[in-house]
Amino acid sequence: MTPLSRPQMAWRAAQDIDNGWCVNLGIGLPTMVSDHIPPGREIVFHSENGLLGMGPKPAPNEVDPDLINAGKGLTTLITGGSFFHHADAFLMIRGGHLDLSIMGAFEVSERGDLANWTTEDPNFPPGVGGAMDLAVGAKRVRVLLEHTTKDGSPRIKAKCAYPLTAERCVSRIYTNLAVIDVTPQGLIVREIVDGLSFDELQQRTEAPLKLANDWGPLVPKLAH
Amino acid sequence: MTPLSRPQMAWRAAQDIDNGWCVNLGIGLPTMVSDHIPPGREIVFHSENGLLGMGPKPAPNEVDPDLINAGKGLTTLITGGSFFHHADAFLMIRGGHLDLSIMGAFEVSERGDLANWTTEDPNFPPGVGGAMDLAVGAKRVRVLLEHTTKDGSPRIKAKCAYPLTAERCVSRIYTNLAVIDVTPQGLIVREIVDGLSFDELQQRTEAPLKLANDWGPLVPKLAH
Amino acid sequence: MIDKQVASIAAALDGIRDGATILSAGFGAVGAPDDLLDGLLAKGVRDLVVVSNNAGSGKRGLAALIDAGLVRKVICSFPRTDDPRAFDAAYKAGRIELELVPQGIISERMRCAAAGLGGFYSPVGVGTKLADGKEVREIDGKRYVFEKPLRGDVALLRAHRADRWGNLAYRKSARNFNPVMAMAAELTVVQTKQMVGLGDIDPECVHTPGIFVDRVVVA
Amino acid sequence: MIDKQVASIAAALDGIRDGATILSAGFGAVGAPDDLLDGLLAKGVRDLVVVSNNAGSGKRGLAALIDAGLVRKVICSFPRTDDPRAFDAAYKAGRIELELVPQGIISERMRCAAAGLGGFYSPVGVGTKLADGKEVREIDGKRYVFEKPLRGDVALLRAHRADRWGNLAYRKSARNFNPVMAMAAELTVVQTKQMVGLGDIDPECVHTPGIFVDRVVVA
Repeated sequence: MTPLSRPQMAWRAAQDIDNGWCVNLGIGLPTMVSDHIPPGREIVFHSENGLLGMGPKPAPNEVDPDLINAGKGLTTLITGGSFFHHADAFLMIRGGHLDLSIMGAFEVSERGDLANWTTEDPNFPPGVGGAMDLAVGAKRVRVLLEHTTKDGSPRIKAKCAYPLTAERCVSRIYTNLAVIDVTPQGLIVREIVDGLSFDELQQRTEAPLKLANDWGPLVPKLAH
Repeated sequence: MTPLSRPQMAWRAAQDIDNGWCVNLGIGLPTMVSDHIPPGREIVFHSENGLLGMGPKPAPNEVDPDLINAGKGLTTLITGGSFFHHADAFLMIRGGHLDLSIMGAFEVSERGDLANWTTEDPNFPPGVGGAMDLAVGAKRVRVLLEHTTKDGSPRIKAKCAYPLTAERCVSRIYTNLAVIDVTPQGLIVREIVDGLSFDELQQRTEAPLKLANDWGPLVPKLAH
Repeated sequence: MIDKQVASIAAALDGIRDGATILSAGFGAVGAPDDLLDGLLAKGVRDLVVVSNNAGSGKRGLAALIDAGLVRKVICSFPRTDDPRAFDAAYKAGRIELELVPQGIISERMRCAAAGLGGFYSPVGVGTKLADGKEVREIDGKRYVFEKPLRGDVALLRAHRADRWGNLAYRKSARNFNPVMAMAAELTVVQTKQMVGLGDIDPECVHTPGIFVDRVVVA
Repeated sequence: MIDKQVASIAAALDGIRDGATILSAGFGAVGAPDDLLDGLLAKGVRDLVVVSNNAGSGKRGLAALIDAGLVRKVICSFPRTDDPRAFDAAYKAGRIELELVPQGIISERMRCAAAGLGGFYSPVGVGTKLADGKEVREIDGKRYVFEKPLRGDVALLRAHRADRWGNLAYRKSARNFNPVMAMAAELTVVQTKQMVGLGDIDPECVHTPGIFVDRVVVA
C-alpha cells in the first residue's frame, strides 16, 4: 500500500473542481491544487486579501511587490481578474458566493466539524486568519489532511479534540489514503488507495465509516 | 415686514456652509442652496444615488441621461467628483460622514424632532426616500421651511403633529422670518427679519423661543 | 471556458417563477433594466414581489408589470415618480401591497443578505412609524432598530459594459443599486449594451466582479 | 479651496494621543503605512490599541512600535508573520494584549462602524472559542454571534495616488484593508507616493472618495 504524496492529494482534490467555479485555496498544501486543474476547465481563484482570478507564481520578470496572495507570497492576476477591498473579499466568502473552499485540517469529525486553527501550543500566540469565515461561508468546504498523525493517531474523529473552526461544515475529505464524504448518513468512503482494505482504513479512523456501493480505487494519475 | 422669498431663504442657509464641507441638499427648496455659496468656498455636494461633487444643471450640450441627482433631474459632476454605489452613498449618510444635511420640513419641534416625510394624505401612497437616513446620520441637520402654514398656523411646534422623520435631529432652522437654533436650552432666535418684533415672532411659533444675546437682523443680500 | 452571455432576453429570464422576489435596479429610469422587465411581462410570471427604489414611471418596465397585475407587493422607499399612474391606480384599488423602507435601509438590508449576515441594528427610523413592530435595542446608550437581510430570488441589472465572466462596469449615476443587487440574489441577470473582451475592463475598476453574475444579455 | 495635503509626517500625525485606537492598513507588508508608523514611533505616543490584520514583521512599522513598548493591545486575525519576533517576544513577556478576531469580521466590524450601525449578527465563530462570552441568537433557524462596531480614533493608510480632496486609488492587492479603515476612523491619514491633480483619478475608479480622508502626506 502506497499512501498518496502531498502533490497527489492536491491532484485528487483538483479533479473535483467544475468548470467556472470560484475557489479559495487555503495556505499550505491546498495552494498546490491550482497546479493540477484538468485541461479545459476555467477556474477563478479567490484570495481573501482582495483578488479574483489569481494566477500562478510570477516569472522573475513579472514580479510585482504589490501583488500577493493570502499566504503573502508573490502572485499574478489572470486576464478577467479583478481587485476589491477586504470587506468585499469576505462578503464573497461569508455570503456563499464561493463555490468551494479547500483547506488543510488538524482534525475532522464524523458530522463534519472542522478543527484547523489552533493546537493551543502555549509557545505561540494563536492565529485564526480567515479559516472560520471560509468554513461557514463557502458553498462547499473540502479538506486535505494526512489520514493520521505522525504517531499514527486518527485525525478523522468521533469528536474533534482541538478547538473547532466551525461545526458541520466539511462535505468532503481528501486524505493520503481515501476520499470520504460527510453525509447525513455519516462518513461514506468513495475511494481507497490500492492495497488498503476497508477494515484497515477503519482501523486508522476513529469515526465509523461506511463504504459507498460505487466505491473505487484511489489512483493518482500523477507521479509520486 | 417683508418675509424672505424662497431664494432668499436658500441664500441664508448657504452662508453658513463652511469651506470643504460635504453637504447633501434635499429635494425642492434646499436644492437652491447650491446657487448661493459665497465665493471662495469649495463645497462638495453629495447625492444619495451615488455621487460626490455634484455640479450645477448641465448646459444643453452637456446633458448626459446617465447623470441625475436624487430628485431625478439632470446634473453634472465637477472635477474631483466620484461615483459609487447606493450602499456606499448611504454609508456616508448614516455613518456621520456628511458635514451637513439641509432638508425641507412640514414641522419641527422644540427639541428638534423633524416631520417631513408624510402628511398622511389618503389620496397618495406614502414615500419616505432618504429623509430618515439623512436626519439621523448627517453631522448637522438644518431645515428650511416657511414659518407658518398658508393659513397662519405655526410649523415650529411644541410637539410635531405629523409623523416623525427622526427625533432630536435638527440643529438649525431657517424660515422666511427667522434663523433659530435648537439647543439643550431650547429654541434660540439668532436673527429676525426687519420690522418683526420678537413677540410677533413668538406669536407665530407654538414652541417657546428665547432671543440670543447677540441676535441680529435677518437681512438677505439677495434681491427678493 | 466560462461564458455567461446568453442569446436572448427569454434565455436570460429562464426559470423565473411565479411568486419570485425580484430585485430591480435603477434609480428612477437611470440604470433600470427595462428590457428585462419587458421580458418578464412577456413571460407573464405573476405574484411577484419587487424590490426597487421607486415603483415605476410611465407605461414601461415596472409600471407595465404593475398595470398587468403581475406584482403582488413592492418594497421601496418612494413609490411615486413623475408619472406614477400605474402604481397609484393599483394602490388605490387595493391590488398591490406596499412595504415602505427608508432608502438607505433597502440597500443595507440587501448588502446584509449578500454578506451572509443575520441582521443589523440601524439608527434609522427609531421613534417613527416605520419602526412599528420592530425590535428596538439600546447599544452603548443609543437606540437602534433591528433590520433583517433582504434577499432576492432574482436580480435584474443594467450595466454599461460586461465581459464573458460577468465582470461589469456601470456608467456615472447609473451605478446606483446595481452593484448591491448583483450580490444579493440567487440568480443575477444583466442587460448590457456592450460585451467587451475579457480584460478590457481594467481590473482596478471592475464595479461588479463576475462572481456575482449568472447571465448577461445584450439589449 | 480644499487641500488635504500636509507637509510632513509630523504634521500628518498631529494630535494623535496616548491611548488612541489606530487602524493600521495593509496585509502583511503590502499596503501598509510604514512611514506613518515610523512617525508614530518617533512621536512616542504610547498605550496604543492597534487594529491590523497581522502584528508586524521584522523590525519596522508595527513591529518597531511593539518593540518600543508603545502598543498595549493588538486586535488582529493572525499575529504571526514570516518574522514575528517583536510580537512574539512581547506576547511571551505578557507585555501585550491580543484580541483575536476572524479575519473577515475585523473588516466587517469596521464597516459596521463606518456605516453608523450598532452591530450585526455573524455566522462566523458560532460554536467556537472565539464566540465565548458573545451573545448568540437564532435567526430563521440559523445561529449567529452578535458583533459590535469597531471604530478607530485614527486610520493610517497607504495609497498609490491621491489628490487634494483626498480621493485615493490603490494598486493591485495593496488595496486590502485601506478602503475599509479609511471609513472607520475619526481621523484618516494617508501616505502616498504620488499626489495627482484633481480629476486625474477617473471618477469611475476612485477607490476611496475624499469624504473619508482628512490628511495626505507624500512619503
